Amino acid sequence: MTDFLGLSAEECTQLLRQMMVSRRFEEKAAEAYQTGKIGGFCHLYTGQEAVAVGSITPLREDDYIVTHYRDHAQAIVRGITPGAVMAELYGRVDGCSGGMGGSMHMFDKSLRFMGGHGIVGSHLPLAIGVGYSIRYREGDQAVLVVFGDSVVNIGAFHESMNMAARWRLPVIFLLENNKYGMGTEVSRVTSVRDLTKRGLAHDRLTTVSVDGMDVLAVRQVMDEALDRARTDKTPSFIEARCFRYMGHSMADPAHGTYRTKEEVESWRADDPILQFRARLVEAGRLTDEQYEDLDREAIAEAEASADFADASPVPDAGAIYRHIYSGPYPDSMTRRDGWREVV
Amino acid sequence: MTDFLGLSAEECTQLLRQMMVSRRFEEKAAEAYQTGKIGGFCHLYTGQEAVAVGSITPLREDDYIVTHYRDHAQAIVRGITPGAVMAELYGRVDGCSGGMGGSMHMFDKSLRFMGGHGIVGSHLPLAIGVGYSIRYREGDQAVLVVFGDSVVNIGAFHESMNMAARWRLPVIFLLENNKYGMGTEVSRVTSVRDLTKRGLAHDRLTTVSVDGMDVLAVRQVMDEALDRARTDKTPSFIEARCFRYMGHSMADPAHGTYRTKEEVESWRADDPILQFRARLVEAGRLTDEQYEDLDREAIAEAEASADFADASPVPDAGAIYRHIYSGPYPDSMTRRDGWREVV
Amino acid sequence: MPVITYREALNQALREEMQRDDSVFLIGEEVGEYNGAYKVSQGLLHEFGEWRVRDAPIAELSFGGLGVGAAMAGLRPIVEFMTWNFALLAIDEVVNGAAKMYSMSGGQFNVPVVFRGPGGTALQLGAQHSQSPEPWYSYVPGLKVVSPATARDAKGLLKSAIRDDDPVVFIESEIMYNLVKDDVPDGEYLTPIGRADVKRAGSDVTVITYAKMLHQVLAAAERLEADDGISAEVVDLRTVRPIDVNAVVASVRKTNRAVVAEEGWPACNIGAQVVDDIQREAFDYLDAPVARVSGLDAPMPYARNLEKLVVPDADQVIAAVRHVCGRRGQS
Amino acid sequence: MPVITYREALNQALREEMQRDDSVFLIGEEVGEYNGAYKVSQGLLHEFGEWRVRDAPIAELSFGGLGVGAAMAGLRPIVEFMTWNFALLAIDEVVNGAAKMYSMSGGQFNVPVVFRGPGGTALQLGAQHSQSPEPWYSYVPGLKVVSPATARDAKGLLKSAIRDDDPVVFIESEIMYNLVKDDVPDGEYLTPIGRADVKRAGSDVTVITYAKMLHQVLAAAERLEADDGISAEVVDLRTVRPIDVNAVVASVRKTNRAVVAEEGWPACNIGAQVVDDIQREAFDYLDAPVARVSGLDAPMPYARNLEKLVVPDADQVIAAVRHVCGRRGQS
Ligand SMILES: Cc1ncc(C[n+]2csc(CCOP(=O)(O)OP(=O)(O)O)c2C)c(N)n1
Ligand SMILES: Cc1ncc(C[n+]2csc(CCOP(=O)(O)OP(=O)(O)O)c2C)c(N)n1
Ligand SMILES: [Mg+2]
Ligand SMILES: [Mg+2]
Repeated sequence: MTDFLGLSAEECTQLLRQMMVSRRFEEKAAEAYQTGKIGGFCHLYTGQEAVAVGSITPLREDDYIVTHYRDHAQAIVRGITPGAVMAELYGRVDGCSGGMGGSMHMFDKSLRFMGGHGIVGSHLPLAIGVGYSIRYREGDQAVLVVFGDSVVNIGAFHESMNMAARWRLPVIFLLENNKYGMGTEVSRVTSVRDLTKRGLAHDRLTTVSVDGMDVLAVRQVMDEALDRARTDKTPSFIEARCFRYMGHSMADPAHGTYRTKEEVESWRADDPILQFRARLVEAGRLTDEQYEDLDREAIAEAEASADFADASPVPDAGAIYRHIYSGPYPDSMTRRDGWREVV
Repeated sequence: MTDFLGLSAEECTQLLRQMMVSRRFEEKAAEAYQTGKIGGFCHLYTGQEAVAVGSITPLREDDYIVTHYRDHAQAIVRGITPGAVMAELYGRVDGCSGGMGGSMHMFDKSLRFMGGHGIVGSHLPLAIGVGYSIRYREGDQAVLVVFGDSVVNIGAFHESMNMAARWRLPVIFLLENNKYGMGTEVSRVTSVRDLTKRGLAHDRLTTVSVDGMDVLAVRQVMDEALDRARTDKTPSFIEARCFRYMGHSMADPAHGTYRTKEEVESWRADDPILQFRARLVEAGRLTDEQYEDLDREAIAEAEASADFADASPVPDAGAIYRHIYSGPYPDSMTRRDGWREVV
Repeated sequence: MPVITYREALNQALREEMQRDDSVFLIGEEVGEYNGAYKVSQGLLHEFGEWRVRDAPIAELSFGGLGVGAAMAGLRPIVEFMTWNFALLAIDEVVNGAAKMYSMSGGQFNVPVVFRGPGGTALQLGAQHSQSPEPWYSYVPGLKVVSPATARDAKGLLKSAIRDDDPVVFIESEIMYNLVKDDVPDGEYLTPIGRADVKRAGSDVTVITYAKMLHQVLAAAERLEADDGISAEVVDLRTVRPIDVNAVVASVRKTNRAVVAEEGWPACNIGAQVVDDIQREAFDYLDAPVARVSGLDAPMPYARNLEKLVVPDADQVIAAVRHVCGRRGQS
Repeated sequence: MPVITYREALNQALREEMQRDDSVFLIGEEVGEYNGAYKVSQGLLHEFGEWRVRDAPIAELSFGGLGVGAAMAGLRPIVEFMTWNFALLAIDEVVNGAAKMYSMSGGQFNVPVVFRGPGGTALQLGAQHSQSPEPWYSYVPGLKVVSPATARDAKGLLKSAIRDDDPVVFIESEIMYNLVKDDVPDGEYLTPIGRADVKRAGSDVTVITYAKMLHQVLAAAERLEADDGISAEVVDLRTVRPIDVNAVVASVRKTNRAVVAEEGWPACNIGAQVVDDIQREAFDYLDAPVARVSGLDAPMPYARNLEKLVVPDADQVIAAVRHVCGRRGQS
């Protein structure tokens, strides 16, 4: 891939930049979590940036994304502003879900970013529904659905792939195999060593495994998958082998309980950002100064996102009932617990 | 298999006999359904007898069976008396589930016949639970779990196989592929033509397809699967290709809507009973008179089962609450609808 | 007005809405080639083709979720569960998905999906196939739960459900498909979700009910009038989430006595909620405690004689009404 | 008596029962090597080995069903759901499997399984991770549903649940694991399932509650005593199926006023059923309608300020008690 998939230097810098912004954003989020600005669960993406950037940047504007709870980077790469993502983490009205969703539930309808879902595996059926709608309308868009390694053992994975393959739905199943589902190394609970074997259960499904630390490698398999989705309407199953540097969520240590410091460090040696930076420098496409500038910008963007979030107001009490039903909230329901004024 | 798997003439006659009893039993059940003696759903096994007889007869007494709602023949082959099965269909106290279960829910604890379950796929998890208990106690029994082709598309199938293969549970997954799940030809809703490919998603799972109209062929693959279960503790996935002659249930016609008369007839030409009879006759192991005698006996047994059922009383009202909890039924619950006397 | 069956009413509603709006489609087991396990979708595959009438594999969780995803993408899916018993496999997509999406996304993704199919008991289908799912869904904010008792309401409410911008759980009945027949207006009409309907006017007692049980209640009311001279007002909830509390309370304030009758199990059910609403909003009008009639607190036995005891009927309604009317007023 | 946390109490119950009876085993996500997502199973893998403390794949439906099957084969499985939110994926095995097996098999296969894990809200976990599952299970005959509020009850009830011959749904709380600490007797004891406990004696009003909400109710009772001179009796249900109706009714007959407080959504919930039981069995003793406090009828918002409004607390209990005590008696 010495030709950088035909991407210009500018385009390559964009990929790098997006990974860097995601990284700095997550660092800022970690900090804000420690100071109590962010609550609940908070799952960071640090280390996996090449997967989000490699898979989301080749999408068209009219393609769709459905993802799991580890969704900050994907939201940002898709184009939700870091400010709107951070404001969501802060639970503020300018959050991309109005402060109603939080870390696990980022949404942006205008960008066809269909969430952020918290029940493992449950968003794969949503994704085939979106895929169904594309075929229904005879469009040529695709749906990217992102999930973790623990999902290969849950029923929805199997059921959804069956329908996608049977009806030729343009769905790209992207498995972020970061080796662990919470504290469980995937092979401890999985009957196959090679997760791509799960693809053998379906005809008409193209399965491929890719180095998820290499942004161009991910992009290349995505290009191919998108082509199949648009042209043949067949689904793809991509395993991106990657690693999360941090604990599962803010409550979980990066290493020490279920994985060693050495393992984390060995993956860090392949860091997707440093790796791609080196390649660009080597090819004369990037200078060290440019990299430093990019990093300063990324830090500034993360800082600005926090300032933006901080300045945004909390939702008013009326938000509780505002979007449960499209019509007015039936007053007979709210009368049932009338001890506080929220309507 | 000219050596009949080493089975004696007597043993072969037993296999034939069991198929014939099952067949005549179902015919009697159909008749009783028409006259209103049997209610609810009633799924007949006619045509698939070689699968039940080939798979259940090689089990040891201490092995287990978990099956789906098409369970009459399996119950009888396992050793529940036709009378107890028919009484269950009649909803009488001498039914093998005391009249509480009905057609879909045959149980016999003493025979380790663990039901008769009505939610498609939901009994596969039960079966791995039984398999788990065997490993837990370091036994060498096996669990036979029987299900239909529609099950290959449901999540529980995938989840259960994963655990069985991962933990080496002695579970034999027996797929009765009779080509249709209700009115749906399996390939219409399934992403693979060859259902055994579903087995490729798991290491340590042995997958095999067998002619389900041939009782000895079924028995042979079962012998092998049992051996693996007892010795290696590995699960097996067996596809038995077969056909149901009747409609899905009593409400569904045998042919005309989703399958043709010709298709039904072409399978009938391979009838498991006639086929095996011919083989035994050819090998000099059975005479036509013996066959006629067997048939007379089978008819008599079916008739007797109906007489037995007819003579059995209906359950008393107390049965409603008797076995919901092991202890006494909390009276605060029954006070909530006190308009009829049942306790 | 033509008299048609409950099944035919549903079929008309589906057909009319699919003709009117090409974003409406139907997915479920056997809905297409087989024309529906209970023939509710008769003729629709032929008329609309396979993308709009889709035979699904047995995978309730995922085709339920497919409906939610398609709705998020702007279609109006109707997900048929062959029966609601099987929908327990899909309840995560209904509750954690459909019901919460609009709120969780800050008002971006409403989910105009209808989940429908028969619920309740039929005839000797046994424990796993005989249960009333209404309370499970009625507990959940974000859902609407509808369960009509007449062909007329079935048609008008299904059309409303399909046009509704939020997820609607729509519970029919195997028994009613054929047996319930009544007048249905010619031409198009909609029946509003969330409104109860007084199916029989009366002055001595209010009997609140819905779905199949309505027919037992109406029979009971006739017998009570004839045998006891008791005039029962019968309120058919039609929608069990949200309950039309105003209509219930208005009737009870008039009659001062109430019975709630439903087919499901007795605890934490629709009737319990109705009792709560009545005692909260009409306490001083009540001359007697509200009585409840329900199915017995038992998994459904297969044996016909036991099933008959477990499923409530007009006799229990009569007993309950006599009981509440037998008490002297307090005031 | 040693003061221990709710978590430690559960851990002790698990350990003691596993030591006592080698047919007891634990299965769930992260229960082994990780010692439990919330550390309830701390140390158990080490002590009992992997067949008795089994880390499961993310497959709630099937490891839930595994528990049912293993129980049918004579073991006593404890199925841990990391939280009850995920258990919706497994509810079919709980309802159509565990709850019905004994009845459906004519009394042959009872199912001694415990399904346990935390339920209710924690802190800003958002819509999909903040819900109270009790009503879904309390509707279902064949199940028992337990939700203790103190460390002492948690230990005694979990031990009873494990020894129970029927399926028990056991609902804990992320928040209580750490924050609730109280005296636990030395040595072995069992707390009976199905019995409420008067956690505070009083004479003016009965407040019925359970689980985490108990602590809000007790705080409210103190403030009511101090500020209003109202003496509230607090009845902790502990088991929500079957409800200890006798204990509830006895208290209400004494105080003549009642409030039911719970964390879940308001419709068709535990409180609605308690109201129904009270008005049916203590109607003539009631001086005012029973008031209910609950979570608001909304998917849980993430924003902290809104979450605080949705989750009920002592303030609402106080308002409700003042309301029911403000009314003059009728009799
Ligand atoms: C159905 C369900 N079960 C359990 C959980 C709790 N849980 C949240 S994340 C997680 C692990 C997911 O791991 P993986 O899919 O590999 O994604 P990763 O966190 O590694 O990105 C678990 C068990 C859940 N959210 N949903
Ligand atoms: C989860 C679930 N969905 C739907 C049904 C309704 N149903 C009963 S049997 C059946 C078809 C099953 O076909 P198959 O598994 O091939 O078994 P066969 O009837 O051919 O023996 C269906 C859809 C059910 N019982 N459970
Ligand atoms: Mg992972
Ligand atoms: Mg079949």
